[in-house]
Amino acid sequence: MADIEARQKSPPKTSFWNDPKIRGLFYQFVVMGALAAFAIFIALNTAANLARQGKTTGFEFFFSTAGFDIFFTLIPYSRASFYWEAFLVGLLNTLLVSAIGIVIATFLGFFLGIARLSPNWIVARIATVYVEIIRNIPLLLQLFFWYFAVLKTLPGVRQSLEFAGGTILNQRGLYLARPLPDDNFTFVIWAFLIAIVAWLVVKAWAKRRLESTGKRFPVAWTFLVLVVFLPAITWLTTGANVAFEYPELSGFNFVGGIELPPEFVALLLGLSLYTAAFIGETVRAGILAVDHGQTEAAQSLGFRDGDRLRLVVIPQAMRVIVPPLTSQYLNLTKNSSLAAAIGYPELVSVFLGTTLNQTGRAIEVVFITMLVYLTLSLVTSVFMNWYNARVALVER
Amino acid sequence: MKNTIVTIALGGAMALMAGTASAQTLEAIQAKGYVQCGVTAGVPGFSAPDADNNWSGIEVDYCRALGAAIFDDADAVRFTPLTSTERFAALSSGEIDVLSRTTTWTMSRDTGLGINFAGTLFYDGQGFMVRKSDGIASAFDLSGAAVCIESGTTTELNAADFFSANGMDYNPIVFIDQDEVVKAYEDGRCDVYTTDSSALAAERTRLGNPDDHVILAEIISKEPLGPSVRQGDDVWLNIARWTLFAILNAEELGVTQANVDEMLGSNDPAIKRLLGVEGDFGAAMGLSKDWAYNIIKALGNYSEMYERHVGPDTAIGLARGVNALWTDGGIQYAPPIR
Amino acid sequence: MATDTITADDDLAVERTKLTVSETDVAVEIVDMHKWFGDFNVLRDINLKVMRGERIVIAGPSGSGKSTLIRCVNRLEEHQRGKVIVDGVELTSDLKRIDVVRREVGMVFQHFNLFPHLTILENCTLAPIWVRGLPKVEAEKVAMHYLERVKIPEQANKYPGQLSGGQQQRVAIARSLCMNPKIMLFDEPTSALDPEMIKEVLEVMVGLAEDGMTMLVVTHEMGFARQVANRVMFMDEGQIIEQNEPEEFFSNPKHERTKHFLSQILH
Amino acid sequence: MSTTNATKEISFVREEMLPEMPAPSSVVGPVAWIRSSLFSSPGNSILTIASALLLLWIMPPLYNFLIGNAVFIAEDGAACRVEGAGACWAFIWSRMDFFIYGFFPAEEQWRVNIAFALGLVLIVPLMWPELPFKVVNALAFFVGYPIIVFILLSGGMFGLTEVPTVNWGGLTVTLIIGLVGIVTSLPLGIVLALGRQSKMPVIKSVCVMFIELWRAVPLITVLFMASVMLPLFVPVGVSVDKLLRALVGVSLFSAAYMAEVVRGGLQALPRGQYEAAGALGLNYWKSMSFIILPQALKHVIPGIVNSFIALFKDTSLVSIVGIFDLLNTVQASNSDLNWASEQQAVTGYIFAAAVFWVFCFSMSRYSIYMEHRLHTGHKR
Repeated sequence: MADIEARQKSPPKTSFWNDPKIRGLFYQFVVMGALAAFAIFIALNTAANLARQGKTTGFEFFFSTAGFDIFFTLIPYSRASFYWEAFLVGLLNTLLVSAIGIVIATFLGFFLGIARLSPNWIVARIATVYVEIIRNIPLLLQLFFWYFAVLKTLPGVRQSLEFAGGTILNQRGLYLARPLPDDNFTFVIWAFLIAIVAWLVVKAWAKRRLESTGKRFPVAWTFLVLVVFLPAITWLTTGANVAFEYPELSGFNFVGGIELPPEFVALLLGLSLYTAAFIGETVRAGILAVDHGQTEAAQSLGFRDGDRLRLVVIPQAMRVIVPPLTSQYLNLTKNSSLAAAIGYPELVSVFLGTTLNQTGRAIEVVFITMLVYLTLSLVTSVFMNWYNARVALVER
Repeated sequence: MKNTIVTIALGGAMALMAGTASAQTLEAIQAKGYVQCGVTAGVPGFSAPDADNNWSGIEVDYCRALGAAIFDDADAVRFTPLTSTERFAALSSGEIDVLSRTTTWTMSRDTGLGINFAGTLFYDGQGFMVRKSDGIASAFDLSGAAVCIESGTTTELNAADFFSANGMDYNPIVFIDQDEVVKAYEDGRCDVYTTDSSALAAERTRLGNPDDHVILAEIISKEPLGPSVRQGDDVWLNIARWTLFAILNAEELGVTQANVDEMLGSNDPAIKRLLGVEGDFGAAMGLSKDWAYNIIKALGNYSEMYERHVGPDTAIGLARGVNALWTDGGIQYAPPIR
Repeated sequence: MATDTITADDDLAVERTKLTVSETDVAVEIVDMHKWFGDFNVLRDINLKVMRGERIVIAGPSGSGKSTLIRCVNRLEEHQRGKVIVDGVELTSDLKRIDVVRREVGMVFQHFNLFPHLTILENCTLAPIWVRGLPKVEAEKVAMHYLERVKIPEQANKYPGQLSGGQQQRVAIARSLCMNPKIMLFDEPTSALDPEMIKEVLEVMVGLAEDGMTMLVVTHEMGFARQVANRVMFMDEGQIIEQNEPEEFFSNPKHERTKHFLSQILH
Repeated sequence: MSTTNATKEISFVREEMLPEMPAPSSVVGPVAWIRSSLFSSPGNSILTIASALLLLWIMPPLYNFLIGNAVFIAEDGAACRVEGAGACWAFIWSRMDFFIYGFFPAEEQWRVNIAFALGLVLIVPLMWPELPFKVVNALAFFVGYPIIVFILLSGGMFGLTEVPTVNWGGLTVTLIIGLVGIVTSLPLGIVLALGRQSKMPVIKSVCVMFIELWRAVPLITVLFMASVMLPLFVPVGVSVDKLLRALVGVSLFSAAYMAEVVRGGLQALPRGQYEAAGALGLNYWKSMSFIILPQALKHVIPGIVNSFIALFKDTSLVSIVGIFDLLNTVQASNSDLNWASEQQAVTGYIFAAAVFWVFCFSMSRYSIYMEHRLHTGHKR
């Protein structure tokens, strides 16, 4: 009896080994130990290997002269620049091609996603064939195709294709006329900015009016009138003029104008067309994710198609679309690293390629490159979490 | 369970695939039965797979000479094609025993990368190739040109130096892979292709119509190309170095693949020493005393290798020039075997 | 017939008369209507005249075409033969006519179909503002009125996801009422709900019926049919099998299929 | 009741059932189809015409290039250099051995063929859901097959001549990298996903860090890292085969993606399954391997197959670090002088694209098929 009482008062001691907490601690300790051992093993090996090769480590190479040239830079750079400047050139080139690629891929992707859902059989079929072809072929292969195969068919410098407006296409790239606005042109720019502001004011006013009187105002037309006509009238009245600097053949190549080298164009084209196929699928899934009942409910309430899409379908579809869309943007940025294969000087090509070769600092260079991509990815996921928290549907 | 099996399988694979290279490189080579040699993936005349997918070229022959010296078998060599990016890592990691891959002997490489150059197999210099139709006479007319270059090479730095020193603009179009550099030049992306002039000559033969292209006279750099080995194994360095010297000495002494057996009976003490008839110079390197005989018997002397792969009678068609022996007005000079 | 007792209606009354095309007492008239889904003849020879203020309950086994029938009334489904005339307007593929009809016909779905990204109040005011062009303040006043009527004004600022099924369905009814429809369609409004929630929704519907709303209700709630319907219709295989006054319908079904159906759901 | 009067009027009983009537031509038939799917509105009609014009503009030249004017049989490039000639398929045909086997010695290529055939024999029943012995089959494919392929291809035992990995190439290497990636990334991904779900903070954070790091960086940096840094990590004097280094990089990279797919499956499983497993008295490993994982993995088969597709496409990146995979053999052959012509490169790329496409597209169809099967299985 006493025994039982005692047992009831204090539960029997679990054996040391069967206590889940202690087991958990033990496992974690083992994992940590194994990882630490592995890290030490690698560190020792690396140190031994480096010592044997007589290599030093450190980041001081960042401040030594790079010695090589880069042909496509957004900031001033020459062979006398330092390695950190070369790094910056590469990083900016990555960001440039990614930013433009994202814009193009988004437009094309939304177009494709909507086209695939089109009731028009032929349009839907073309979009489907496009998506199924593009997304099942490796991007690198597509880049090679756009660069090597298409480049080969373009004419040489002296047989360049010339288009309207001074646009020139040849094997050295795409040349556009560079606008050179005169002083009066600033008025036109001001007019444009004022028009935008005015339009925003009208938009806000129209919303208030709708809410207070129920009357709608043609905001889209106002936009057209303000943003097109106001600058146009200013242009005519001030007599502002824009001269164009046209690319001209001089020596080997065209000089002047805006030069887009084929590496850039091929990369941009490849990335945008490839990512657009994936964005198209994302958009399609997002639209399909909106229950058909929502459409029916909106229809039965008498919404016109435009309002139905704008007020009911799109806000719901965007919740589904935005998170995968962001990761597509991130993928595009990461994929821009394939440029190393077609000679566009972005981060991997300039830094992980040339810089690593010239300095031999494998560990430092790989570490920094990975850090850059890790940062980009973290920034993206912070944005995504913020967005998800903001738009999350409230549930019970 | 599945995991364990995979792990074991992987571990086994790793153990099989990962050769060990001790400091005693020669012992390791003798144990595995072949020399592992790093070459380019394709520079005709230097190293490239031929029509039957066998490696051939003067740098390949050098590797075969090592095989002949060690095993009396010129086929006891395996080749690893490397990009310029990987080559030094491959050597220092022990993936290859010797790097014979159009690599320029420079101070920073010799002192900073943990490798030793064994000598100069080919004296080269950087040149420019342009299209005939462009009518360029000199490298100093290249201002504003688009130039195709392989990334991470001395070529890239030399070009930057050259254009900057002469106050000229240029567009460096840089690729990781040699093949892509040539392809881009051929497709018309660049006006100029620059690399070592020997490689220019070699690549010119691979262009659709070689006669449409000319190599400019200017040579803008010194590019002594030679084999290299890991630092810290002097025996292996000696073998690498004296294999090169042996084929040069053979040429100087007039020993050829054809007459080497005859030469065994020569009265010239220098030839006797070379072919191991007199003295045992192989022993100090851990080789047999007829090591040099085996090389020449299998592959011939330097001149024969040169003529076979890059000489005037080949598609590449390079005259001996500075690569002639010192006795013929060139700068190839091997220390005596004595 | 009960008249509208809602003050907020007065503003809308003007517009409503404007839109009334015909002065007859017929709210919905369906003549010789046929409909196919692909090869399948879902609705056959439908003839139905719904008078203003009339409340019709449509019953029948699943797949008998009853939901399709009422969805043809606001053109969520298109018919291929015959005529559908709603409030004097014949439904054709003319978008204008469809717009006019949809504004006059409210619909309540089995799965509520509330807009999950909007609050309850916004759900109720969205259509009045954007479709009817009602000022926001007015729309909110109307919305609160109907939310009170369905007994959930306190939930106005919550989101649909936070409400129970019964509450959501009541909001859905209120949302339709905010458009001040002349005719209400109910497509199995209670079949996705738990028993106690069915009760609260049916109470709202009974209230509507007492106010004289013209209603077409697809349901299996035979108690509701007995209590409020003027007419009960039984459908099978896409055709109307039997229709009658509820008392007669339940106590003395004529057709074999009706008898069989009633014996199954009433016991 | 006020409606008594109307009772007679509304009372209706159908005397006979109407038979089903044939649908009018406005609903079914080609005319109805054309009207509803091509010309349902003025806007749609314009789109249809524009699309038709686009196709008319693209298709004939494409047909002419690929088939009409293409050169199928030729001794060398002369036939392809003719003005107006289309794709130079003869070039592909003449290099086919290289594209499939790379530098694999011709007299040993039967070994590769056996490996292909064996793979086919194992994978077809694995993908066929009705066939039995799934576990045995899966073990054979995921464990036995890679070992057999390794022995068969590298040789050096059982009387087979040794073929070093630098001689492996072409489609063989592409498939090997794909296979190894699949075989290693799936178990590794499962372990990582379980680790990420773990309640133990250390294990959880290690897994999270591993997964997020690999997912953040592009594969090409991983491959560069594998090719320049991995040699530094191993003990002095040990060298790691070049192909093996790429395999390690690809496997770790895809394991991180696989982990996220598996995690999706674990999270989608209702809480009740975990609780039920616990209530039955199963410990962690037992409940995972008998209850949770089988269900979770089945749910995410489409996701897993999609990761395989991505992995298979990514294998092409090894060409950047100098491994002769299919893309690299094509790229190298494109400068083959015997076949030099304007269309040489385009033909090569189209061929490589077609090969990749066939593999990826059939995988994606399979994934859709499985998705469909799983979904219908869920509905009552």
